[in-house]
Amino acid sequence: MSTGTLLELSHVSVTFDGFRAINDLSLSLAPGEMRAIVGPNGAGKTTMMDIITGKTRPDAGVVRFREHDLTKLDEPAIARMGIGRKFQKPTVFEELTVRDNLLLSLKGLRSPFALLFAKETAEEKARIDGLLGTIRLGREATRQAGGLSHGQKQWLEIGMLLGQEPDLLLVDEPVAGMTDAETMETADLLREINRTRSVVVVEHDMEFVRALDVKVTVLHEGSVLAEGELDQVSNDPRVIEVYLGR
Amino acid sequence: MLDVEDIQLHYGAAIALRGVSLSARAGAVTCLLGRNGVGKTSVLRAVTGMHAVSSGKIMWEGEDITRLPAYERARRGIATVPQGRDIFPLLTVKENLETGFGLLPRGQRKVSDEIYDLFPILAKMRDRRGGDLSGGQQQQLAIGRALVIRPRLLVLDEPTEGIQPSIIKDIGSVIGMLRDRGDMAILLVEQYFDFAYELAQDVVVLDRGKVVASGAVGALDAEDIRGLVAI
Amino acid sequence: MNASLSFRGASVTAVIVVLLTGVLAVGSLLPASSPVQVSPFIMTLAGKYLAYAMLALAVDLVWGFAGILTLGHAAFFALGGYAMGMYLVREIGARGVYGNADLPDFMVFLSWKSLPWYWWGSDHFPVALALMLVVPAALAGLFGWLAFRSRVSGVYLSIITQALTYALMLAFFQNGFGFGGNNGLTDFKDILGFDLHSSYTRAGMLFISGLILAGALLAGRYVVGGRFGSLLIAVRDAESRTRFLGYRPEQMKLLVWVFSAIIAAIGGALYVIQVGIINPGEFAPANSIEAVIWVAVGGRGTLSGAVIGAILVNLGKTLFTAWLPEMWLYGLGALFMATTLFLPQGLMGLMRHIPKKRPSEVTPEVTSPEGEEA
Amino acid sequence: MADVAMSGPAALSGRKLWNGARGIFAAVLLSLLFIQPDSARADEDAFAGLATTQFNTIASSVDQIAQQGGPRALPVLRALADKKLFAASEGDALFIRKGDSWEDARSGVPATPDETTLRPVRVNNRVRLAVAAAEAELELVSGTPAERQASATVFYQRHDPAMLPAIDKALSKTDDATLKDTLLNARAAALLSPGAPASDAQAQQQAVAKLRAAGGLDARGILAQASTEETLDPATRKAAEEAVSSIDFELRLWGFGQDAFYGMSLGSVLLLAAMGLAITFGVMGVINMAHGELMMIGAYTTWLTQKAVLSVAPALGSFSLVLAIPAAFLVCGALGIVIERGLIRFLYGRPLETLLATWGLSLILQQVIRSLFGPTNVAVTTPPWLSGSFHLGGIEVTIDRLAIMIFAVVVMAGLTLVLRRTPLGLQMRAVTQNRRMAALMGIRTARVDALTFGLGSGIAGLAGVAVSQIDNVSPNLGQSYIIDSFLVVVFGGVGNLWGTLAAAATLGIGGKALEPLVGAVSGKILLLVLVILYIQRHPRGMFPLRGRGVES
Amino acid sequence: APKGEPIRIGVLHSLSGTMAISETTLKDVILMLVELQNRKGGVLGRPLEAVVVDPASNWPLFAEKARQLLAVDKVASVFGCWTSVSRKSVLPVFEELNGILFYPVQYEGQECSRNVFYTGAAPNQQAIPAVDYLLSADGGGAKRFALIGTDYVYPRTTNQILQNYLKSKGIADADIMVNYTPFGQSDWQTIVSQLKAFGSAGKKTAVVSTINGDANVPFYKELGAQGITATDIPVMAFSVGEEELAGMDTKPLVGQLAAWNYFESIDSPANKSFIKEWHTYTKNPKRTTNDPMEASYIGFNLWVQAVEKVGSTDHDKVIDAMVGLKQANLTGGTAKVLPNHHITKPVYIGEIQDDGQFNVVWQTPKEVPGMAWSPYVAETKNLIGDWTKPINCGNYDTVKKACLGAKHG
Ligand SMILES: Nc1ncnc2c1ncn2[C@@H]1O[C@H](COP(=O)(O)OP(=O)(O)OP(=O)(O)O)[C@@H](O)[C@H]1O
Ligand SMILES: Nc1ncnc2c1ncn2[C@@H]1O[C@H](COP(=O)(O)OP(=O)(O)OP(=O)(O)O)[C@@H](O)[C@H]1O
Ligand SMILES: NC(N)=O
Ligand SMILES: [Mg+2]
Ligand SMILES: [Mg+2]
Repeated sequence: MSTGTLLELSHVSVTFDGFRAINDLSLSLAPGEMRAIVGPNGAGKTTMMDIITGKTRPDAGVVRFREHDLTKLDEPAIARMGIGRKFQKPTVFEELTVRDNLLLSLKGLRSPFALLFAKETAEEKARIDGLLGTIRLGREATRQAGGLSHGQKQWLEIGMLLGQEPDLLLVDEPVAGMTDAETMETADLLREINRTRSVVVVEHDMEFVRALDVKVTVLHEGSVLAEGELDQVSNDPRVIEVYLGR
Repeated sequence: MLDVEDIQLHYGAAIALRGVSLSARAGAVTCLLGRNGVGKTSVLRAVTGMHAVSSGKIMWEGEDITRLPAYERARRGIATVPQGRDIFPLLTVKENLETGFGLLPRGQRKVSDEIYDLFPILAKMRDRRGGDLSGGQQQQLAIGRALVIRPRLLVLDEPTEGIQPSIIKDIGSVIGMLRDRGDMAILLVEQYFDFAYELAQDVVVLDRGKVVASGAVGALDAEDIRGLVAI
Repeated sequence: MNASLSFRGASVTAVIVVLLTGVLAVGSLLPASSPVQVSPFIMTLAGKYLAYAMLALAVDLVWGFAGILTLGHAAFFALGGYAMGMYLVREIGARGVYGNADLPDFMVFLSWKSLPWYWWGSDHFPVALALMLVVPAALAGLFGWLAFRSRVSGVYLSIITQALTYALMLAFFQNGFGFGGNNGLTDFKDILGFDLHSSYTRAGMLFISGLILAGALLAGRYVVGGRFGSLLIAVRDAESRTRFLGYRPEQMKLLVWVFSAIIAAIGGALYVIQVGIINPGEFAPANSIEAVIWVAVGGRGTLSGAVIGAILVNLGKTLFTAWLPEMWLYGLGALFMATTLFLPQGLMGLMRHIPKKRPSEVTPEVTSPEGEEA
Repeated sequence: MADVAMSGPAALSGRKLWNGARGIFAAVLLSLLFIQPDSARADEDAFAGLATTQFNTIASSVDQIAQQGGPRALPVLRALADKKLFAASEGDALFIRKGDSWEDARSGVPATPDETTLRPVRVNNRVRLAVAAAEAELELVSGTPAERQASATVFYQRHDPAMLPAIDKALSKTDDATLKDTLLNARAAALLSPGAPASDAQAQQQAVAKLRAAGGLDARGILAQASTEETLDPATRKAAEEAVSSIDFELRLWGFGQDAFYGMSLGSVLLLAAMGLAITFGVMGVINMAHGELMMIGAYTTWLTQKAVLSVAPALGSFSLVLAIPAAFLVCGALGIVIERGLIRFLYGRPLETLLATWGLSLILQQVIRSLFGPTNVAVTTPPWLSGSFHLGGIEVTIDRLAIMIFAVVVMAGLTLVLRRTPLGLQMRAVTQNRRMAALMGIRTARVDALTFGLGSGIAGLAGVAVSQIDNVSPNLGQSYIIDSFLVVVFGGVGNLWGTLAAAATLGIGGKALEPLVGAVSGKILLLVLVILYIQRHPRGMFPLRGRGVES
Repeated sequence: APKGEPIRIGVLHSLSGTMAISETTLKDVILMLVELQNRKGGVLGRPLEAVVVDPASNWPLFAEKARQLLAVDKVASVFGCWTSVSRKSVLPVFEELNGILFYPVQYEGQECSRNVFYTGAAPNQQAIPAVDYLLSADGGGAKRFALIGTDYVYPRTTNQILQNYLKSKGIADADIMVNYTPFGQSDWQTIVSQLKAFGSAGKKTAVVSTINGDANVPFYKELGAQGITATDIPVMAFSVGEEELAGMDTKPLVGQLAAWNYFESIDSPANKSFIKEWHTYTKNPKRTTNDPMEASYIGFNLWVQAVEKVGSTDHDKVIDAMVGLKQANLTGGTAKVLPNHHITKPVYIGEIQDDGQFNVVWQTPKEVPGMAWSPYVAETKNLIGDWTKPINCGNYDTVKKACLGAKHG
């Protein structure tokens, strides 16, 4: 957009039962940018994503995506606007097959009547097969998702996020439970995606963050503690104190 | 002393473990490695009694515990940090920690300060409901909860998942300390290779429900193992 | 469960239903002397079972597929029944006990002087049909829109559906409400000029009921069979997750909910024609609960199961109340308990594979304090 | 202002009498038609009439006995009221039964009549009225202070002008302030009643003012009558009319308090009925359709306990209810444990199927009770210490309801303590939130499940004890509570005991506030609609569990 | 002993559900009467056999079971129903299949089917005499009436009739209060306090209760708790009998009233022996008897007489033979079948005693003939039922001289 920002949080606060989880947080993301967000447990990273996706309503502040104020919209409206999300705790449709999970995630039909008369197209089939390859669940395609292992569910959720083809991807701890090799591959995958889309990644795995090679924002107690290149922030004593440890 | 002998485990008709054997000894960390879906969690489920094995035997401290219910195994000193944390969402942090009190003698039913020292956040959020914690906070709570009952076998399923780097380091040193105390066997599943490798004495590598390599850390080459768990 | 299986079952069941009702209808027209003549008693029973099967089908659509445990579906059934009952009562005309051509007997009886406005037009069959479809659909639409929009779910939804039907029951019980109070509407004579007590009308009605039930099965199969059906299951498993994919689960639910209410209402109308009475007892919460139980017995989430469950449980009731008038509740109660223990998938589960296990104590991954939705 | 508060069993038995005699004046007036106030008959045998079978004659005989007074008057009248007075089938001999022996009614000396020839003297409402009036008359002069006070109240309530001399006599003899006040009220009431001796307008208006000050329904009735009484001064009638409307206003104000009491009392019944369900359903997630039947069994346990106590130790009969409380808790709790072990435990994780299974169970339990004890109601008696009512200002507090309120609060407090403060409570909550993890923490989940279900069932049994005091005890009892119980638990917010409390109170008070406005049926409908609308706005009830743990 | 093919009769009373509480007893009575009759040699020399079904307090199920009894079991007659709605539900079935139903419960009238014999009281055999009593000096000379009942057709109709009747007796509108409650009402606090207030207008007040079944227990308990006794405000009930009292602690109720055509306490040889048979049959010396039981007894014996008279169980013949038959009541006097298929009945007013029995305090001088249609309701004041020739109509307008609506039967 002409303003040069795709997503902008300004002075956002949210309180749960008196606990201020997000405290006057301001943050902005340029179109096509990928941003890594780190910060101590409980810093408010997941809560921030909840606010962007409409799950949590902030007490104060504005969240702008392009020209829309997201705080006025509900989850489906935000999702349809092109914001996709992978949850920290993998959530998939347990009773459906892996395939059907992906099919439902595919960009496209969303209205009930359209769905009622929908037939799976060749294009959709190809897309799903592609995704299955990417997330290495081809062999599990017709299994019910409930029977997948923890890590497999993580992958399925990534697949569903890709299927949505959102303009902005919010990825909460994508490499938790992955082997080191997988972690690196995921970093490649995200960089690949970032060529056409914007991405916000939350991770505690510093190797992974390093591999992404993007600007890093450090959250602490609900607001930005530091921002910049990874090397720069990881030498910030405050960041070391609250997050990285000595 | 834990001895798992040739266990098989099924989910419905699907087989997840096909003849896995391993052992864990007091004063050592036994680390279980392997890619996603190979059966690491399933082994732990078999050991802790969350899922029945179809065949094989599990011995703990000389006793056959293969058919014992989970709570009986807990009574015999086995504590678990499960994958996915399994916090009691509506209990407060304090109450979560106290759920294991039934295993302790009456006079010792207290959450020791060590646990709060290790995870200061738990002290700070003592009265918050477990379900409201952030993912990493919950993981810390899960570890704390297992330590409360002073186990003789500690079973950890990816304990560093979602935890901030500084605390991972602390967890590492705590596990090291517990190991060095010598009275506790530790069975660890971990994807974070460096972390695991640093702590472990013994390594077991799984693939598709089978043990493909095992042995003392010194006897195996780190890069070989890395290779086994790579894609 | 494997969805495709249950759908194939639905069309087979539809065909069987049509064939069976056809045979019964023809059989009932044979002379009474014929050994294979089907008695009017059997015909009215069969008619009742088919009407209940419609109700069960309706419940299964929302419960089995969309995960909405409705404890008030009999409300739609009864509303459809009342709409039809109003027409049938007006059809009596001057043949009532007071010979009043304008007012139904119960209104004369309470000294009402004129027909209340909401009875206008009820003497025209098309109006009755419209009422039968529109009133339940509108009520379901309003209720569903409010409830789904504000994300009322799980037991909260179940209990307010129960409150809805309970409130309707109390309202209809009141004599001042204008629907005959506790007595309801009865003593019907004919429909569209056909004598309701003639064996031809009975045969025709039964066959029509069979066709309608078959149609409902096929329509239901269409609704839950495709991608819409998968989405319903997704909504049932993890409603909030579907929102982040851009779906509006409330719309999906509303659609099945209203569709299901209409099926229930048609069932109610068929019921009234063939059973000959509608009264506020049909709104009783216990009736809705029973409908849920028919579905569970037959096999939740399988359309054929709902139909089979409704027919078998009611057949059992008919037989038990005659054979063991003082013990039948033991039989029925035991049947329900045994079904849950030994046939967790209902009778349809039995057809798929004979369970090899005795009931085993389960240790589910997580139990939530709120039933299904967590 | 309204009556002074009073309490205690003595006061209670007294007030039964007062009320009993409330409508007396009419009957007494009627009986006057039959009595010939002929002084020549005064020394005739007043008792003879009792030996007839005509109610009229018996009633006039009672009046006569009272007028004559004498030492035998009271014992005979009391025996009559207690149905201990017998007449010989031939002649007019009268005997009083004293346990196994007899005495002659007229003389009080022991007698040995031929019991086969005796029949009880017949009593009907008319005779009862006459006896109450006569007793009051006699006791006003000779009774204990409590009896005298009771008699004065009877006089007030019957406000018979013929009693004016007696009232004046009593007034002159007492300096007890309360008694005096009641007698003055009685005097004022009598002055304004039909047939009163002519009095001047000023005296009449003083009487009106006195009654206005007394207030309450009795005064209102007398004043309402006075306002239409042609023989009274027109100004008096007008004043009486004004007094009626001002009493009405006062009564309406008290009415709010009264409705609040009714509402809380209804609410406490709902709370008791819902509390057990708040455990089995709210905490454990079992859609327990047999909850009502557990209440029903609790009520039957009360009945059986009562029967057992009466047959073993009849003297303790009125305290059997106290015994019934633990009995019902244990019986229902044990039954609950059996149900959990035999049925529910196979269904964890399939909460909806518990609906089916427990529905089947409820059918069976109903039929078992029907087979064992018959389909009809059984009679659970309300012990004397729970009977009756007292006044708190203008609010009538019925003691059984008050007891239920207190009981509900006690049970609620106990339950909260168990859940929040005991290790078992923590284990219960842990097991129901995550059964598998609880087992990993060494909790014997099977035992805890059984105990939790048993606790909920036991509380259902307690609710059964309570409702046995105010409702039918029949195999159908459970059916009438099950819907409301679920509504309360859900309306309050599943899994939150305080929510259950709030919902029960809201539904109780709301229902009782609506009932006088729109009637019982429409009130209930309206309340249901309001609940439905409320849930639309608050989809998780009044006290929702909030936070991440619930939503995800 | 009787021989041959048994004659089957149907018993259509709820054995489960809300009405089981009242109806189970009537099933037992019929079974007892069948046993006695068989001991006496059966009917037409053939044994009687009762076919018992359970319509489970479910009105449509009544219709289904009625059809089963008539069409499948081919019973000679049916004894059954309690609530009016159950009767209304089976009526079309009996008329379609030309069956015979003996209906043993007091009801609202305004009905007269050729296929039904109404052996319980019509309003003029219970409600009107009861109110007459309350108005009389003996009954306390009430001037103000609260008509309270359960919201269904029997109370509605009865109260409508009573309202008109009371007005004809000079009671003002303002002195009549009408209140309806749902079935199973269990919280009577508000209504009882309203009654109290209503009774404080300085006029003798009486309550006429058409409260049904279960709701009576909590109602009387609340009356007791709020201290209303029979001498303050008498309550005259039409649906409270010995059976209901057996489930209550009657001490606080002493003196409350009920109007019936039978009381267990009435001392007559026939009643004594009936009670004895009943205790023997039920093996329970405490089982009470009540009015609908007597009505069942009368109906059963009338049917036996009719069958013996025509020598057949043919429905038409039996129906036609019924009118004019007489059967001795248990309490004295005779029940005579009238052309409108109702019978003559004595009316008693009883006061509740602390032993759960009624003490008769008033009775009509002779039996009152049952009227199907109420003369106190404008729409029906000209109607009569007469199933004898030449009228042969259940709803015959004596002014228009025509049979209204569909001719029943
Ligand atoms: N509903 C709630 N009630 C109370 N506290 C809450 C609630 N939701 C979140 N919190 C608190 O808000 C803080 C922020 O949580 P959040 O999940 O956003 O952290 P995070 O940065 O994602 O942490 P992690 O790295 O552990 O995932 C935490 O301290 C958490 O305990
Ligand atoms: N509850 C279940 N039902 C059916 N299949 C299951 C279930 N849990 C696991 N499986 C299957 O069993 C196999 C082993 O799973 P397990 O969870 O033990 O893997 P894991 O090694 O722990 O993987 P991860 O690293 O992803 O946690 C996987 O193929 C998985 O799909
Ligand atoms: N007919 C009656 N009492 O319902
Ligand atoms: Mg997080
Ligand atoms: Mg795992």
